[in-house]
This record gives sequence, C-alpha cells and structure tokens, in this order.
Amino acid sequence: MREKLVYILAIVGAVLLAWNLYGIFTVLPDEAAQGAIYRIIFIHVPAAITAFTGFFIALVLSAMYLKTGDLRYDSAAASVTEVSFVFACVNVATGSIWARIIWGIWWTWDPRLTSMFVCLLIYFGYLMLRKAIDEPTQRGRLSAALSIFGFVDVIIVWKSIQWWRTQHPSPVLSIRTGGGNIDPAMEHMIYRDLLAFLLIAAAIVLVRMRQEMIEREIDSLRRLAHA
Amino acid sequence: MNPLLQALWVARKDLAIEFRTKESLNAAGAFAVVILLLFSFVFDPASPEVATIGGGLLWLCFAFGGALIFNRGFARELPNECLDALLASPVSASSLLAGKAITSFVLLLIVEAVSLFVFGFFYDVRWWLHPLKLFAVCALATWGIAILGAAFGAMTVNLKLRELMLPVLIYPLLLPLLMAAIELTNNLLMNQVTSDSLLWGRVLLVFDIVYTSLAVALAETILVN
Amino acid sequence: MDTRNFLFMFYGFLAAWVIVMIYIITLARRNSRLKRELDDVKRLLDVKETRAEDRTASLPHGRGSVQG
Amino acid sequence: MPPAIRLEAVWKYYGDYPALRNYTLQVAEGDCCALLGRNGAGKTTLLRVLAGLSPFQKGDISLLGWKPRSGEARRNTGFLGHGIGVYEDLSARENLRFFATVAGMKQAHSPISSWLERVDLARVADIPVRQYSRGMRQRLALARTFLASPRILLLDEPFTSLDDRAIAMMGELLRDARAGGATILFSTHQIREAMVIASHVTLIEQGKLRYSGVRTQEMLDDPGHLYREHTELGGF
Repeated sequence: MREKLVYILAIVGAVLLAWNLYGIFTVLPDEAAQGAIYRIIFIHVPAAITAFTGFFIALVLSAMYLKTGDLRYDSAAASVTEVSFVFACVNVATGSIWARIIWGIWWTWDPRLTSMFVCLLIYFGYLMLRKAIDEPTQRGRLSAALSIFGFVDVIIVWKSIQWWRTQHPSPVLSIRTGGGNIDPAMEHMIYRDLLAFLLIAAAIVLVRMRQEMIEREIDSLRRLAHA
Repeated sequence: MNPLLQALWVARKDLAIEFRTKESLNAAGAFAVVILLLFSFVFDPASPEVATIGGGLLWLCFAFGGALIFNRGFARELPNECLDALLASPVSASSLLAGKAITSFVLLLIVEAVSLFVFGFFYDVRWWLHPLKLFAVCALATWGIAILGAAFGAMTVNLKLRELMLPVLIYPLLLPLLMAAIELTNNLLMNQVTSDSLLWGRVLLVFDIVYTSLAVALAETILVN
Repeated sequence: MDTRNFLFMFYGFLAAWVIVMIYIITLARRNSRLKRELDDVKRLLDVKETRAEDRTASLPHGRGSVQG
Repeated sequence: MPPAIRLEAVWKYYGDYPALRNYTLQVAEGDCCALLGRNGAGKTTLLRVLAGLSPFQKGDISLLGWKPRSGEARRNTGFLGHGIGVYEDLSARENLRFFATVAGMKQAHSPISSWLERVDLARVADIPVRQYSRGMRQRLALARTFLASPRILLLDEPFTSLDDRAIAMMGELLRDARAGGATILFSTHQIREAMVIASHVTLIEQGKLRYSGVRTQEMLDDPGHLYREHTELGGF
C-alpha cells in the first residue's frame, strides 16, 4: 500500500515536472533583461517554498512528538527535515548560479543569503545531532527541541526581504505583493512546479520514513539481543 | 521555593565551584586574549580602521570564549551523577537551566571586561565613551549567548561528541544576536549612535525574549529523557 | 528562445538535478545498509535463542541452577 | 490507606524496545520493598521512572497521590542512584546546605549539623569532598538523600560498593526512616541482605513483573527460592 503510494506520488510528480519543463523552455516568453537564465526561478523559488513548507511541517511534527511521545511523529519530522534540507541546498545552488550571471558574484552577504546559509547550518546541525544520539526516545526529544529553536531562523529568512533592503530581489509572488510584480503565466508556472516538487518530496519522505522505521526496529532488536 | 530563587542558588553553587577551581574562567579568558593577539597580525593594529571592525573582533572573542564556558556548565554535573541528583530534587528543570545561564552570564561578563581592557590596551581604541550603553549591549547580548549556551549545553551533555556538537549547533543560532551586537558595538566604538542602533537594539531584545521563553518552556524536554 | 546566458541556465537545472540525484543515491545505499544490519541483528538473536534453549534443555526439570 | 507507591500497567520504551512491560505494583506506606532482578532486567529503569528522571509512555504512576516529576512528588522523594550525587569541589557542609536550600528547607543549619554528626563527618565537614575517602563520600551521599526527611526513598543498588561500616549505617538509617513512616523501594542483587531488610519483595525480569508480595520466612531461609519459582530461565 505504502509502496504503491510512493510510486504514484513519484510518477505523478515526475510527469508533471516533465510537462512543466516543456512549458518552461518552449511556451513561456523570455524575460527582457536577463536572457535565458531567468528560467532558474522556476527551480529556485519552488525549491525554497518546498523546503520551508517542509521545515514548518517538521516543526509541527516535532511538537506533536513532544506532546504524544509517539515515535512515528519523530520519524516523520526527521524525514521531512532531511528532504527539506536537500531542497534548501537546491535553492541555494541555483540561486548562486543565477547570481554569478546577474550580480557577477557567486555569493553576497546580504540578510537574505546570510540567514539562508544559517538555516542550512542549523538543519545540518539537526541531522548531525540525530546521528550523535543512539537511544531513539532521547534522540526524538532533543531533535524536536532543536527543530523548535531552529525554526526561528526560517522565519527570519522568510521575512528578511521585507525587513531589510537586500540585494536579493524583493518578493514576486502575488500572495505577498498583492500582484503586479510578475507575469501571471510565469507565476502560474512557479506554482505548477511547486506542486511537482511537493509530490516528489512527499514520495522521498515516505521512503525515508520507512528507513527510520527499520532503523528503530534494528535498535530494538539489538537491545533485545543484549538484554 | 520560588523558581527564580532556585535558579539563583544553582548559579551561586556553580559560581562558588568555579571561583574555587577557575577551570572555565582561566580557559575562556586566556582564549579570548589569545584571539585578540592573533588578530593583531590580521590587520594593522595602529590604523584607524580598528574602531570600525572592533565590534566584530570583540564579539568573536566573546562567542568563542563563551563556548568554553558553557561546555563546562552542565559537564560540571556529570561526575558523581550530580545531574540526576539535581533533577530528582525539587529544583525544576527550568530553574536548573536558568541557573546555568546565570552562571555563564556572570562568567562571560568577567571575560568580556578583561578582554575590553586588553583590547583598549593593544589597539588603542577608546571603548569607554558610552560606558552605560556599552554595558547594556554587552548585558543583553551576553544573556542571549548564555541562555542558548545553557539550553544546548544541556542538550549535548550526554553525547560522546559533546565538545564538537555544541559549537556546531549554537553558532548558527547565535548569528542574528552576534550581528546585532557587532553593529551596536561598532557604533559605540566609532562614537556614532544612529537610528539603526535602535533597530539592532530591538533585535537583541527580541532575541533574548524569544530564546529565553523557548529555553524555559523546553527545559523539561531537554533535560528529562 | 533568447540564448543569452543559456549555459548558466543549463548549469542551474543540472545542479538541481545532481543534488537530488546524489541524495537519492545515498538513500538507496542506506536502504541496502539497513537491510544488511537488520539481517545481522536477526541472526544475532537466533544464535542467542538457540543457546538459551540448549541451556534450559540440559538442566534438570528445565530450570537453571542457583548460584546466588 | 492508599499505597504510597502505585504503578498501574506501566510501559516504558527505549525506542520500540519495551524496558518496562505492563508493570503493576503497589507499595503501602511504611513498607520496605526490595526490587529484585538480574542486570538489565529493568530495575534501574523502574527507579529512574519513579524518580522522574525518565519519562514513561503508558500506564499510571502515583507517589503519595502525585505524578512522578511533579514538584510535590520530588519534594517528598529521596533518590540515590549509582553515583553519589555530591560535588567534589564543595565541602560536605556546603553540599548539604545547597541541597537543603533548593529543597526549600528553612533553618537547615541544625538538621545539617546533626546529619553530619550522624554520618560521622562533623570533624571533616569543611574539607572539600575531593579529599574524602570512599567510605566518607558514601556516608555523605546517605546524608544528602535522607536530609530533607523524604516520605519515599528510592535507592538504586544502595549496598553495592559500600564498606561494612556504611552498610551498617544504611541498615540503621532505613530502619529509622521506616519507623518514621517512610516508604522504601530499593533495588539490589544481593538477595541475602535484601531479604533481611525488606518487608516485601517484587521481582522483575525483562521488564515484566514476576512476583510481588510479602517477604516470607521461606525466602529468608532460602533466598534462591524466589528466582526458581518465578523466573522463566530460573537461577541467576
């Protein structure tokens, strides 16, 4: 059942992504100033939203774990965080390739980029912390606490382009600006890509959760063997 | 017993031990001074630009010195399993955490005072132009460092890689606070207090409030597992 | 299509694809590692159980002796 | 009279591994209950759960009517784990004063002095613990545990690594505490000593309750009897 769901999510996500790519390269109009490279936005922005949605879901799951003590929430939180971390990396990598052309530099220390970098470090720390603790219950509680502490930075990243004047472009999506900053066709494509990313991310999360379950099983069998 | 009073008693006990052994004070103080010394090779200590980067230099010293201090904070409870004895006693987990934060706060302020004198001496920077404001900045930023240090010191106390994990986890989280402290300190060293200062001051305050409440709320989760 | 900066656009898409692929490969490797570990620990348990049975069987009335 | 310590179908997991399985136990006020079992059977886990040092997942526990980890439960419980729980760089008196103050004891001065007398540390009370001998440390740990006159005492292997003098002192302290109405739960694998002190016994194997009841004359005469009758593998 679960396996089927993974396949369905992955296939639907992949097909949608392929269709989107076709649209991105053949249907959508060019952007006047930037040339072809502006198309990175269709990876960059959906990846960021996928990652941040994931971090938020992980925060909720962590809180649920602390409330209920049910380790399935902990596994889900860990899996979602890990997958979100990968998408955050995609976001930073594509962004910096875009910056190399548009700004002439790979990186700049403006609040958006800095806080995003910090965000990567925090969640990398989260993944490291999980590796460093063997006992699943303790691991769950401590990493849940870290997830809650760390989410403060996600809010800073999200809000930074409103709080500071950054080199990073201001918000473009109409839910944040009220519209007018972006061609509706392009905005539409960002959302279609976001949907594809979320589907693929969900498929990976399910695979990852299954691994977490096996890991717990191994741990408990090992305890049984040593008891 | 009042939880705040309990926290103060925990801090008092820790400070008594610390002043007797001087383990972390010596290490953190010496480390901070060494960093100040090393930075004199990075740029020309006689140039006037020192005041413009002095804040960054100082807060790096304090942050690195701080790691040595709160690495010891909970590790001090490990021999003889004192942590268990404390947790089983009527001291609440949040009081214990707050007590550790108060200890680090006091110790770190001492290290900061020493570093400031050394800094003024080596780099010829007149840091005493706004003593009260500078103290306020130091106090607010140091409290933020101390409370996060206590929370993450508690998290990592039982890990094999304690000394490695703590800095990896804590510096990214501290960054907004350090940025604010550096900006403010630079402004004070250059004797130009701008409207930006107020904004950064607010960042410090919000940081302290948010992380202190999170740390107090999550203390049980972090310590009892 | 406008061909300016086409190469770096390609790099961008490639980078995204490579990062996700690397992650999926590590996932697959972890999967096989976990399977192996699970087998190992199950074998460990089997050995232990057989031993326990041997011990109980060799004792009178199927019970252990008192050493305390 | 309601039991002082009550566990109702308690389950405690490390990950998916149940360390306590459906454990039900009642210890009446004033009883002294020995918690017996092999290494790794779950004795320490059970005591840590009761002392509020470790959360449990299912079931219900009450200590004098309070939940473990609640302020009231902790105020009325004395816990002595494997470590002695005193600070090396403080003197005996400072250690006791610290634990007395955070326990909310007012005018702790005279009880501290009398406890120092009682565990025979009065002459060295102001020397840092670092310089104490092993026996002195253990006696100080006893004083710390009993200082706030807790109504429930949770002791994990209290006789292990005690010298003869401390064992005698421990026996005396436990007797006095019981006479004062305290309830005691202690784990041990030294069955013979345990049987002499205990009024009740409870036997744990792989986190499961195997036996719980009054310590009978039969057990005193033949300490191995309990294990043979009630554990799956027998012996130990």
